[in-house]
Amino acid sequence: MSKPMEQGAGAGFEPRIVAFFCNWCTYTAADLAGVSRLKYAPNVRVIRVMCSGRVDPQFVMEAFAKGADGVLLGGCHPGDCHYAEGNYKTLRRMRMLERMLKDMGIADGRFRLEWISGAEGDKVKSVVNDMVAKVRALGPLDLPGKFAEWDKEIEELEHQISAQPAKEAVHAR
Amino acid sequence: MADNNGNKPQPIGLPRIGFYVCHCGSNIAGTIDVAEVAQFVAGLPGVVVSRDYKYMCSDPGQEMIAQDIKEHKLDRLVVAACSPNLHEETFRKAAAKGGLNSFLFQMVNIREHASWVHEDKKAATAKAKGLARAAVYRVRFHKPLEKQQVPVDPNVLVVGGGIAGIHAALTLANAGKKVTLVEREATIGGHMALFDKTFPTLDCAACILTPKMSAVKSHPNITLWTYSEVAKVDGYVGNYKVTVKRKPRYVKEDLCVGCMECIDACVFKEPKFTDQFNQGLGKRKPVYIDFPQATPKVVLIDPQSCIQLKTGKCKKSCAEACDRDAIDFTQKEETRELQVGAIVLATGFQAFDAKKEPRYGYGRYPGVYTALEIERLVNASGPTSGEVVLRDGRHPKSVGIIHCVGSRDAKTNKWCSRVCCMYSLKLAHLIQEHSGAEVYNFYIDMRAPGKAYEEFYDKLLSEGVHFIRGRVSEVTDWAMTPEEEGKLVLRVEDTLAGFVRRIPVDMVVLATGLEPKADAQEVRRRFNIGCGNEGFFQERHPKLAPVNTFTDGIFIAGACQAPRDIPDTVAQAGAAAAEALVLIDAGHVELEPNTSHVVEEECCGCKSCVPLCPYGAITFDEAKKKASINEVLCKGCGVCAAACPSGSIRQNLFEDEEIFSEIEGVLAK
Amino acid sequence: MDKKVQEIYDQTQKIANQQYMGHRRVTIDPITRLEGHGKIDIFLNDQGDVDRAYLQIPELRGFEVFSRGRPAEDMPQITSRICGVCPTAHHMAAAKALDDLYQVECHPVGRKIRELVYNTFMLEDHALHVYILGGPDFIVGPDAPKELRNVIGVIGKVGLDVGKKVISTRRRLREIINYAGGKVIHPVLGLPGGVAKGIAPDQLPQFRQIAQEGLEFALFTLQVFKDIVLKNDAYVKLITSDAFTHKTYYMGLVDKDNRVNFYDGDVRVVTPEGKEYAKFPVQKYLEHINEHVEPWSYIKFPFLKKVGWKGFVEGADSGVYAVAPMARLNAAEGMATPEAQKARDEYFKILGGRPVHHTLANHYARVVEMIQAAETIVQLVNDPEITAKEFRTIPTKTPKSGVGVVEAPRGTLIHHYETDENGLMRMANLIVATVGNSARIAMSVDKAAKGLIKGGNVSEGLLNKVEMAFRAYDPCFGCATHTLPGEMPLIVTLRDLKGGVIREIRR
Amino acid sequence: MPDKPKVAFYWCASCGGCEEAVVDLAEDILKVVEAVDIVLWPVAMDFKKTDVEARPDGSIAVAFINGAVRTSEQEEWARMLRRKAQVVVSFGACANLGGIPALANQFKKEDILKFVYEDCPGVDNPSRTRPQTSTVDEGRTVTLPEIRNMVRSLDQVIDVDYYLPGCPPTPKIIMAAVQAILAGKLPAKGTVLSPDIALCEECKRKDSKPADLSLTEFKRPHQIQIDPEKCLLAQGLVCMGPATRSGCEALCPSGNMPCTGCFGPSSRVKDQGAKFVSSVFSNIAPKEAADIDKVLDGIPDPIGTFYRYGLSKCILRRKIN
Repeated sequence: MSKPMEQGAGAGFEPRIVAFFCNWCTYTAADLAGVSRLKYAPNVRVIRVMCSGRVDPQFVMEAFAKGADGVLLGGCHPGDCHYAEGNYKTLRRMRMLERMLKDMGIADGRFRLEWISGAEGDKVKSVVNDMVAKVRALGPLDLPGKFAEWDKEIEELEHQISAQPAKEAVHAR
Repeated sequence: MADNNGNKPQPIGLPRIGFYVCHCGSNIAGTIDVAEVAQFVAGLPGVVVSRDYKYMCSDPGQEMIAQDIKEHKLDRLVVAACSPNLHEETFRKAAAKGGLNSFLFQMVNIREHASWVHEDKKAATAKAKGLARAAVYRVRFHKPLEKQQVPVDPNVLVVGGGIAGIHAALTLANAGKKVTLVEREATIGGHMALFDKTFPTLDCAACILTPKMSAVKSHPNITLWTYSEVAKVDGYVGNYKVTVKRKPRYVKEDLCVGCMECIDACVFKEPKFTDQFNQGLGKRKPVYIDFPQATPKVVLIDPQSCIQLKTGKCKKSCAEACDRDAIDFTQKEETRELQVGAIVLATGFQAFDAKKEPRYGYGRYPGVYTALEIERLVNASGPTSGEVVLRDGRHPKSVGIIHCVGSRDAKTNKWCSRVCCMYSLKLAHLIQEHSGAEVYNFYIDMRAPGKAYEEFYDKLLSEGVHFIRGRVSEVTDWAMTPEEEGKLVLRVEDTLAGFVRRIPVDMVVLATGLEPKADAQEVRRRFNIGCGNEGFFQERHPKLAPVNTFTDGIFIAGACQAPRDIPDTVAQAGAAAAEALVLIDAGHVELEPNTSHVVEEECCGCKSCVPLCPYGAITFDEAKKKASINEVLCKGCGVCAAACPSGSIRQNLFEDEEIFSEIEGVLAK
Repeated sequence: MDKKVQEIYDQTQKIANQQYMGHRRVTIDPITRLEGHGKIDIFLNDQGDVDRAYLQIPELRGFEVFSRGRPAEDMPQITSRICGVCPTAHHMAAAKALDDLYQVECHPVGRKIRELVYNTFMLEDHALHVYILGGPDFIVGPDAPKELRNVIGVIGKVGLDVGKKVISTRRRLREIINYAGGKVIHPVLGLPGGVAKGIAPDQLPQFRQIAQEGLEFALFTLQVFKDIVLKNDAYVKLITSDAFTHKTYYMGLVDKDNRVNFYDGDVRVVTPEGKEYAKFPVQKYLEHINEHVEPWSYIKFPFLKKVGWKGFVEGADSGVYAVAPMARLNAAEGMATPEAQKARDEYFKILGGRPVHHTLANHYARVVEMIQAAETIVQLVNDPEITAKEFRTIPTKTPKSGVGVVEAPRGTLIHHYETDENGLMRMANLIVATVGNSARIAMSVDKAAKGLIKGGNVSEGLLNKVEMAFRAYDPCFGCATHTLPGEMPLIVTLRDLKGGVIREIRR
Repeated sequence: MPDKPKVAFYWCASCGGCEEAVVDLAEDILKVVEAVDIVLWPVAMDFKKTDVEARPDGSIAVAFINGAVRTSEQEEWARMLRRKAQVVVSFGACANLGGIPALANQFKKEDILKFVYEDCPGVDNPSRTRPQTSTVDEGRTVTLPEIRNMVRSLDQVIDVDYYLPGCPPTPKIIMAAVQAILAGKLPAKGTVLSPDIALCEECKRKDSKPADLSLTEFKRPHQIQIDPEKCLLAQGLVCMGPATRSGCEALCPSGNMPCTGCFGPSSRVKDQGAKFVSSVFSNIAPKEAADIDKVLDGIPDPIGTFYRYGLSKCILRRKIN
């Protein structure tokens, strides 16, 4: 499929990033980052799940559809999963999801999967900062805006319909 | 117009939500405008009460919540404060106190995840609002849940019969618990049974170990299964089902009294088979016993060397010699099953394989020994009855002990094995004592932390043992001077003297380090616990939960968790036993209700979920042709809920609606 | 209303009004009793006679384009969605294109199963048209009230028992497709080298019975047609009337003996005089067929490349050609089965010899073809080999380009695919049956309108007769518009050359 | 027959298969005709738009509308029928999910026009003529409808009461729906009128699926001889059954080919493709990214495979381009 085309960076654009963090590693790492008073970009909103394996590709798509410019998924390193192998299941699904997002024109870098152990508070910081910078460069995704724009073509008709008797409206375009 | 919702039911009516944002002194309020957050949330649908308070987790804070729940008939609770990993339980209790089900509550982390990591007040406040809104959207979907209680089986399994296992088993048994001790080898005792003396007190290892060994054997509450291995572990905290394989000894354990008549009677007049117990320094017969105080004191027959077992053509003089008919060539491996509530893993360590350091010539020069070999050589009950002789029969005049072999080395094992310095000192002392040889210690730096350890080091210094600071670069038999002829030369840079030296000796001792057992990974999988990067078993918390694992009801003790000496091992074994007792005496365990369940009428029986569960919690009911989840086995990861292709599995506290509404909440503008 | 909305509103209001003024017209809306959508635009001169009638197809679904990047083996299932009435035709053309793409010979048993399914489809689809779509025009009558000009009316005319027989036979026939294809609408059997599913021996007795009924049904239909249509001079006159006659080239698939074949063979073209003009394997279709584009229709107008596009005119100098039953019978020297051969001879006798140029003769030709399809089914279900365990050859060669052809009920259907070495679609070109007829249909409509509408006098019956002009082709605009989803009614505008409206009729 | 409930059938961007499906009610269609008064059915009856427009709003009991929505004309028809009918049933995969035509949502309208009228082989069009919404030919203005930029499901254009799934819906579920509606036994608005459970429930191969399936590669149907008994997923074929609503009685598997998902997801799933991915790929064997990718390569067209009928209803709605 053809390369995704998106608008470039908007001035003063602050990316909105939704993160799904597993309770045992990445969420704990984010806690550690806090305890260590590390400073990082405020653009990320963390949603806590017990295991990255709970994250369904639907969640990622829904986050984009509801206005996220990027989605970050954090889990335990391979082999360290608190639930033995949940993170492998995540990896497998998300490899396919990445291909699908590409085919739907969502640029690489808007979705990101990272292994961050409970001890890697500094990695939370560097990953978040790096992702925010990259997504800022990509510019807004703004799917809710796009949906509205796409649906203008049928809304316009809506106005005419409400404005004219049905019989005549049949011929209007 | 439909938003991909199909006919999904929407929550009926608006909930009555109470929202509380904590200042945490200035920890939160210093960066986040909590009043603004409270005001913002007050405007969200369903929010009846919205307050900010200095310390929500304080008693008055909790009291306020309980009060509001009663007064304002709140049916949902959201608290924005620190990490749920800290105070989730606190506020669940507060909810319960107010008469609200603890799980109709959601916590928002605005300290660790916001105020502590951001400087821009506006941005941090905006983030806090978003997170709070997400919780408010989400909590309306929460359902009342109960923690389930499951009874705990009072019996305990201890795996590994080294000093750690022995001590844990005895502690538990003395507390009146039925204990099964499973040991892989023919006798318990582990590494400690190989030692002659122990540092720093130099008291006789056997003298302190063997009484405990026989105590195990004779204890009414302990079932001892040696020559056995755990094959499988099913179940969950408080209710483990363990399968144990018992290897055939070809000797009836209950009949044998260890008189050893059979050994004398064996058709092999002389011992001619390598004796593993003595590190291969001695020989044994096909029918043998590891050492005189072996526990149980029962002989066994090695099928690899026994003529009868190999060919079936032997006159079986051993059997004739046994007046109790204990010998039984027809024995087969047996499988036994156990029900236990808790498990203590004390599977120990293995010594570093000195062959992996070829530069020291182990296996190439007969004069090079490992520390464990020396332990046997200096041992009164060892192959030489404590006489220090070289493999060629000569008595060493000089001995070099190389420290840190397979420790503190980027090429092999990075970690310090913690005991080598001390046991090297001990061996230096014993060798000198037994042989009067000159003893050289080659060390990187001397590590003597522990009660009376430094003093022991001083003692050795005063005994005239030589200490050379430097890592030996190689051991060679290439003589450069006449006096080096026929000797092993250690090349080393003396970092104190600051020049390279060549030390010729007759005997080289390699202070091999401690490393995880070769099968540590298999074992940890069998027991569903973790291993750290270096391969030792992973404790739940390095400081606060050193003997717990991430799997409830499974505890670790001794060198399987990290290299440690006997005193620490025994202390840890006691701790593990105590933790097991806590679990058992509580009588039941409470399980977090974030488990998953299959909605039967929605399940098509595609089995997609069954292989996903690492705990075997998901089974396929062949009669109903539906999957079902044992919520007690379920650990609540939610992988199956995410993977059910028809959305027929729900995870409590993480249902799709809850997460979707959380997504909407963090993103709403 | 906020300002922005108000703006959009005013603007669209303006456009709407303009367009409304420019568009006021008499409409027949929508065209009924055919698959898909068509539109006719008729301009009258000052005398109120027809100056020009345009046939327009306002759809385009883009199958060729959105097939790109899809695995080629999905094409039989994707392209069958071009048309739910003749999915089997597209499915089969696609399967054959895949054989060619993967350079694999279809397994002989697989081929027999395909032919069984295909002929069954031909039979029941023709039956659908005869009794439900086109048939009512004749069986009930073109001037009958519209409440009755449908299958219900047909049942009223031929009797409920016959009606039920028609319905049940068609259902039973479709059971064969259902069995072999999984689904009767959008079947799934087609794969390169054969079919996905074999036929279990225990099915044969039932199939044999259905086949027998099918044959009797086809012969019965011929009788009905004779009794109701041929015995009615008014109808025969209508059929042979000049309003429904064009002398064009004719195209159809023929076997090695130049007999009609629906599933396979070479493409044969005959001149308006009935002489062989060309005979070629479908892979060479681009040497013979080009497509012309008009700005006033989404449909393209194929023509014989070597003769050239001369506009919407008939005769040997115009590249316009026809496909579908009448064309097939014209393009072949005979039928492949005995009963069908008999019926064919009678057909040409009654209509004055080969080639027949009367558009409405398609209905008759269709009945003749039903008989060949039925007889072929009987042969196949009595061939024991059809239940063999092996029925597909796994392709081994690297795919590149493939062309497949079948005779759809509505004419010659060509699928042309190109893929990468992994078998992913790079290019698809589809020349579907109805499109093959588009130029001739346009002419028929123009001519019918001119012949029927005089002095601006337009009756409901007349307009239906105009519809008949292209219903006769059984045009499937579902197929014709395989390129954008869209629907458009048949619209007849009666106005003078200056665009002033003479009369507005809405049906 | 004034007291009979009035029923309308209409098609938007469809192939006519849904009409065929109604015709395939065969003998039952007579029952339907007896019970109701069909006031619109273009494929088989001569009632025209004006006939319908003449009726008062809400005077039609049920309108069954099939086909995706792509042109203004279809939007007009859909809205008109919405006004006239008390109940609107979205009929078939195209109306419910966008259907096969919605695959066009991965492309731009321009891509389509350019190929069809310029680049496609055999096109003889030196002047690069394109069909125009309005053309003047010798003073005669001829017009065509405008094509929208994306393919929509019916409920993305008008409010829908019920859904009949399938490409096409099977006579059995059509009949059940008609009877339920006639009997006034109406379920909750928005209900999809087929069992809310996945296809495996009805599949004869169900028992042959191993409980520990872990795929090491995916096969394409033409590459293997397909076992007629064994679970198709277990044979490495992408079978959408587990993520697809039942009701068709597993027709495609009975034709020895995998389910391609035309009945759409269960009511618990927002996005059929995403959910299927979440399920099947969790279970594949490899653990290393590189090895996983090798397995994924077995499915070269994920969107076309997982959204064969559902691209309009993908959470992302269309390709951004």
